[in-house]
Amino acid sequence: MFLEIVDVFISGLINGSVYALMAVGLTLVYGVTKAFNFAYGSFYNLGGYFAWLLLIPLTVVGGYYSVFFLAVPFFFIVGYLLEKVLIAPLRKYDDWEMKVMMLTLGLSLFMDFGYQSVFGPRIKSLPSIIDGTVEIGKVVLFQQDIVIFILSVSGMLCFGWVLNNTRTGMAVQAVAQNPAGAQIVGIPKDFIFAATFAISTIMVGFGGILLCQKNFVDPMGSTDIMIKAWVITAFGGMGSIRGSLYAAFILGMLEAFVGWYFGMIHVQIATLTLLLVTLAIRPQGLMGRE
Amino acid sequence: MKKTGFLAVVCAIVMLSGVSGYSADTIKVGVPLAETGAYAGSGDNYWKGIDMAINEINKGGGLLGKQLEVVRFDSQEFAPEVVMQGANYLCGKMKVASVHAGWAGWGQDIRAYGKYDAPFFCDDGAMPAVDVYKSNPEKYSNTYFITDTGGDQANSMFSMLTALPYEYPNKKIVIINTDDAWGMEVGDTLSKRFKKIGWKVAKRETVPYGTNEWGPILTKIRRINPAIIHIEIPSSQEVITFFRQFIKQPTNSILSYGWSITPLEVLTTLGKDADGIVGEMPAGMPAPKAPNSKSQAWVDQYMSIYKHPVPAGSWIAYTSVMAWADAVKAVGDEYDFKAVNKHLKEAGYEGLQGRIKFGENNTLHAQPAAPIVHYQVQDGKLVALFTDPPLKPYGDYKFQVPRWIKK
Amino acid sequence: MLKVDGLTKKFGELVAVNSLNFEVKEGQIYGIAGPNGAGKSTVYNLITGNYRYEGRIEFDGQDITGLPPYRIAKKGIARTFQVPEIFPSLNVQETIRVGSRFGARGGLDKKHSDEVLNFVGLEEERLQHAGLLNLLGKKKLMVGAALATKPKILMLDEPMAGSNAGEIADLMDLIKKINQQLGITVIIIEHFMKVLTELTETLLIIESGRMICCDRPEIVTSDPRVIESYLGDSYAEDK
Amino acid sequence: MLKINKLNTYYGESHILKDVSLSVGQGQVVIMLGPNGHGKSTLLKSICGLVEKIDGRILYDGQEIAGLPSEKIVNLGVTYIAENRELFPYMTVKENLKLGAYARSARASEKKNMAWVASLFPKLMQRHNQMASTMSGGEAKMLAIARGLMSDADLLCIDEPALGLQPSYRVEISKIIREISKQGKTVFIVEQNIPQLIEMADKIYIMEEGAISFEGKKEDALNNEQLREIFLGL
Amino acid sequence: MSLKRMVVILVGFYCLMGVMPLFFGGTDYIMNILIMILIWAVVASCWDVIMGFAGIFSFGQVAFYVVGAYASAILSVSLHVPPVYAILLAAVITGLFGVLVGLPCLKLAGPYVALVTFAVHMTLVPFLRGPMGRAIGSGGAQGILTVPPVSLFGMTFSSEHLVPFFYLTLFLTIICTIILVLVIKSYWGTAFLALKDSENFAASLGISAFKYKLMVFGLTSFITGLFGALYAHYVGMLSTRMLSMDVFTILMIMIVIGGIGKYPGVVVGAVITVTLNQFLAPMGMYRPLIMGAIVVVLVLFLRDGLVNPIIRLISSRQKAGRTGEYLS
Repeated sequence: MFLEIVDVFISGLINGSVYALMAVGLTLVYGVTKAFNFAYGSFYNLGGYFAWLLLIPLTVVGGYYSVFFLAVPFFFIVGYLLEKVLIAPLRKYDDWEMKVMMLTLGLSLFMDFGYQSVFGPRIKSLPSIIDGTVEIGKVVLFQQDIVIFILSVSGMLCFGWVLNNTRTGMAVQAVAQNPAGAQIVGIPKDFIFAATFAISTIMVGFGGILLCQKNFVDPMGSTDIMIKAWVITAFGGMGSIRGSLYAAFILGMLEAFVGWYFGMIHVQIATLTLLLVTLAIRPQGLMGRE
Repeated sequence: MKKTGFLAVVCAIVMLSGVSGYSADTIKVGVPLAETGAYAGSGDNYWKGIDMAINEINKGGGLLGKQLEVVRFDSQEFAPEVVMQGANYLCGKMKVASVHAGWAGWGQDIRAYGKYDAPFFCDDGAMPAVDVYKSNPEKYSNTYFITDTGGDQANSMFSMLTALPYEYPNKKIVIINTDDAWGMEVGDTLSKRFKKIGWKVAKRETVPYGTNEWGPILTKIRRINPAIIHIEIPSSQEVITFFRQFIKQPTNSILSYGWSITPLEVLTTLGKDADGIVGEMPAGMPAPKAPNSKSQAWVDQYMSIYKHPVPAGSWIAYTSVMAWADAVKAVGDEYDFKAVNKHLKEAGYEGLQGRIKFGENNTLHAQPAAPIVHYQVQDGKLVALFTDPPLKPYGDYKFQVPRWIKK
Repeated sequence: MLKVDGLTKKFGELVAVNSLNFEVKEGQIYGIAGPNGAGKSTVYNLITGNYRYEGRIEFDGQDITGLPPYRIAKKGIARTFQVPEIFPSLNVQETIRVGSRFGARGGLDKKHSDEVLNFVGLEEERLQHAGLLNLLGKKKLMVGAALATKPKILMLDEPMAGSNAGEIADLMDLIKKINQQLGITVIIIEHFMKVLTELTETLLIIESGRMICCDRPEIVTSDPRVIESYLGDSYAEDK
Repeated sequence: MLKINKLNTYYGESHILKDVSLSVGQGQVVIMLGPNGHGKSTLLKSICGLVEKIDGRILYDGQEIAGLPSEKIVNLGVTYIAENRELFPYMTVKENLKLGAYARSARASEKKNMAWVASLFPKLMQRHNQMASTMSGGEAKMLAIARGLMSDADLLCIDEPALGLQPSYRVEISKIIREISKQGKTVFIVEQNIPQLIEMADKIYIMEEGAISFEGKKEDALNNEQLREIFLGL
Repeated sequence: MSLKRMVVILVGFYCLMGVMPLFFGGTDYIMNILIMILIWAVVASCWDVIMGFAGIFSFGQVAFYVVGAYASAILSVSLHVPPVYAILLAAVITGLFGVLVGLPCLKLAGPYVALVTFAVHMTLVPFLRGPMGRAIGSGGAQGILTVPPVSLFGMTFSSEHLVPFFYLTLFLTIICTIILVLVIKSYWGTAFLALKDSENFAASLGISAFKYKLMVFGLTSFITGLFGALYAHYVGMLSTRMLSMDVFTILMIMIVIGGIGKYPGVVVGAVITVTLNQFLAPMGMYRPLIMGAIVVVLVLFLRDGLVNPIIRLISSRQKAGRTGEYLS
């Protein structure tokens, strides 16, 4: 029994790290720019297709190293353009938050079916970064899961450090807390908005690459990802990085234990009920600010 | 503004009525399939068979001297409204002479196409769809189920699993199925049959689509250490991730994948890793060697066009187009639906594996000419072990005890 | 008419209003003054039920403590806002009618609305979009809508802010008219001491949420505590 | 130092500033008086690049800055200190100050300015780890001014520095502004009526309804009965 | 938009719709589209009222629609309530459900309302598919396949008899449209506008934000539920696929085309969207691709939707100054 619980606990940890990886970009963008990106899942898939394209048809030299190396500029440009071309022009309307939601919803439809028409409707699988298992006593772990766990947690910590300890990170926080104030002290607000989008796109792209190599590149999978990320973001508190880190692990554990004890069919409803109850009691989420 | 509203309505009507270019020198064939969404993969399988059949007929001079013209419709994820739109569009507006769907929902399609008289071939394979048919056989007499129901398939799976030349170490089975009609039906039937012969269904788990993290379930499975794990999830992702996570710390269990072995991606992704898994395909084509030279020629042709092995649904979709064409040829008028239906039902069709006949409830029950084929993955390929009915070993192919089972 | 007893409001650690007591008598023009951030507007917001608070407020003999804003409005307490709040998507006449329809007595009274329109001097702009009015117009519109609710008491929040001498005189006339012709009790928050000394009968000075003094204006303005805390040295020198 | 020529500003459809022209000399303290809501703040925001639609010329040190993005203007040495403070609420005093020196031009002298600010606002530095959102109005205002000083600007545009403050703070702010002016900085203040500030003004403007209605020395203003009464609050 | 013009547009629209069966009565395909136009026009109008007029960013419209549909289907299938009563009951249930969802939303600011209501939408999927849904008769993932048709005065209204069903729908549509127009043009509508513009000022004039917001939730979900229920008995089968993003997006496109808060623009939006969706259906995966692109382009370039600029173009002679018809 004890071993079983350890097993489920580890499963929850892995779930949590995966979810953290999914959600952090969305949280960041919302926190700084107050724009809710419904096309988030589609950018996640873009990561998957990006890796697939480089690895399978193009068989790029260096494998995943090259993929990650090339992903940084690629997703930076994609995210930057997304903000500059599609989101920024909407800011002049007073109901721009609504308009952003609508626009990105349309964009996600466009992107998802764009993938289908370009790459076909079938799922694609990526070679795994690392294969094999590690045995610790009676517990067997995937090396792949360990890599994802380490990358996602250290990525989050590193990101948090940058946010709190560098000038640019401070500037990003400043824009999040008070855009007008940021402008006054000479922070280029519009650039920070676009850069935040770009950074979050890099993160979601990396998340896409990492998770798609674990599972699949699924052209229709973006809605699921969006909803997962959305649930975590809303649960943790819109815009709170730390909140979504907690939320990701809480939900990961919840899923693992509910699935183990009550059955997988109850997982989704348990998660969403938790979210609804949280939002009803504390609309700003776990760590969110009013 | 009145003008705007008027203009909008007029535009709408022009758009709607404008597209139906009616020409008498072709025969329209409706193909409503999932082209987008979660079922697009299976839709693609059916389409390949249908397309092959239509090309073959057209190359051979067409049907009654006329070329066949395909009218496709994307039935997406079978939302009732979309299915109904499809029926109205294909039968009502485009006036197609027959409809070839694959998996088209769980009964909505029967009702939608039952309103019209054109023969409607579908592969719902689940009891609720048959129940709709049974509620008014007269009205739905143009419906043809091109595979057996889930329950009968499950019965066949049960027979195969008990007939395997393998001694089970215990009498415990774990059944994992999806939360939809198909999965529930197969799961229920299997657990009933196994209980009857004194087995214990140690765990019955219903999972939603999109389950990719199997840790909690595998934890329980490891404690149970069942003799058989049966998975019934008609979608490739879930079964692949299950296998990957299972194999890292396997139990001494036969992995029975049922229909879940058939999605194309399962084998192309897992390759030789999947060796040892067993599964079935209804109305299937035994492999790697087809039962006769005609079938083998067809399989070769298929592989030369599409560059992959024949997935579930392709062959039977091909055959149903051919069967319909055969009936039309015999009747001499593609729009004499009554006669076409009568011919289809009474005469059946001489297919590649023999004469197929639609039986009770217009269902193509498993029969020697369209058998349920039970496979095992060997060397990364599907190898037929049995055909059913009657359940008999196929060719010289032998069951191999999976490598993860420790003696 | 309006009796405030032990009114206290804390925002986190900040005590915005600190056990404040005062009473406004019927027919009075009552002034409230004090430095910015002293809690004047907060007092208004508490009376109109925008926040929860400690203490007790009595109006017209009824306890109105803790009622939501719209209920308080229906009881006959109307107010204006320091920064003009209007409905940009409605025109002047509609705005006034909203007040009439939802106000104290309930039910739309067109005649009264038109009278109010004349009373505040907006009859010429009646079909104009509220958003296009100038500052003075917006203020008058706020007062008009408030009057249309047929209030017993009207609370004005810095009505003179941003006005020049002519406009101030104009507005002072209007306030006097409201008080004398319509018999409505008026409470007014204002910075311009001159306005307060001329209009009000009683003047309440608060600082940091606490009452410093409350008396007739001429007495208040010569109170050394007031001069020190609020009016500053220059005022005293000037005197 | 600063020369504005025929500046017009719009918010949406409404025309806020109408043909405003003025000049502020090097090292001067210039005060603009006028009632609330008549465009004074808009003028400062226009100078600092915080208003989108402006028309006209703004020359700073002979360089055209009208229409430049705010961060460029800050880099040139013009800083806006907002009336409603615009602090970063969930950052500490110290972090707020550090961000005050975000502009590239201010980074080199960040340490020096920090020391200067610390000497000007000793009380503020005692609580450098306090969150800005928990500060009282007066303290927050001090912090806003301190943050503005961190930008190493030569021209400080201060919007209502003493608005709504208790007399003790007003006196302190007047002192600080005097101190700033002594350091050779140019100060352009928008105010309603603070006698202590008017005392130190080199030049006074009065704005009514978006246009300049008076320009002159403080003596002239003080001698003008009407102005005294309406705007100087005396 | 003035009451007069609004009425002219709507009367014109419904008259046009009313004569349609004369031309297309025999073509099921087009009749089906016309019926769906009517249904969606009302559902989208409700969304426009709650979002555009009341200013509440509710993303729960599809959820209300589905709740109405399932409620009526379950009532008539499991409890054998005659469909006519089932539809009415379902509408009441949905109305109450709307009030229930509305309650926590009243305290929340803009985007958070969208979050809560969308969370309700998402929770419905596993609820209806899962064991709890099956327990109340939702049929799980398979859905409900045997929703009985509406019978009234000895007549059957269903997808088998499209012309009678069309007129039944038209009748209900007109009634609901009248209700919505009355709401928009009465003091209700004014109260919504006032609350949207300045909640503080509105409250100081005696308008209860709580009451009116709750009422708008109740009313719009009642009507939405009514049409959801009608739809259930029309198609005769239900599944949770109704909650897919596709349906949600299509409903949204209607509003984007019609213009938010520009009633009755959304009605024309519904006509265009439903037709376009049908027209593009044979294009397979290019349909959603194009629909998505349309949303992006429209949101980006047309602030008031597609319909209103056209109206303005046509009636450019009339200056867009509103007269005081509210409350008059």
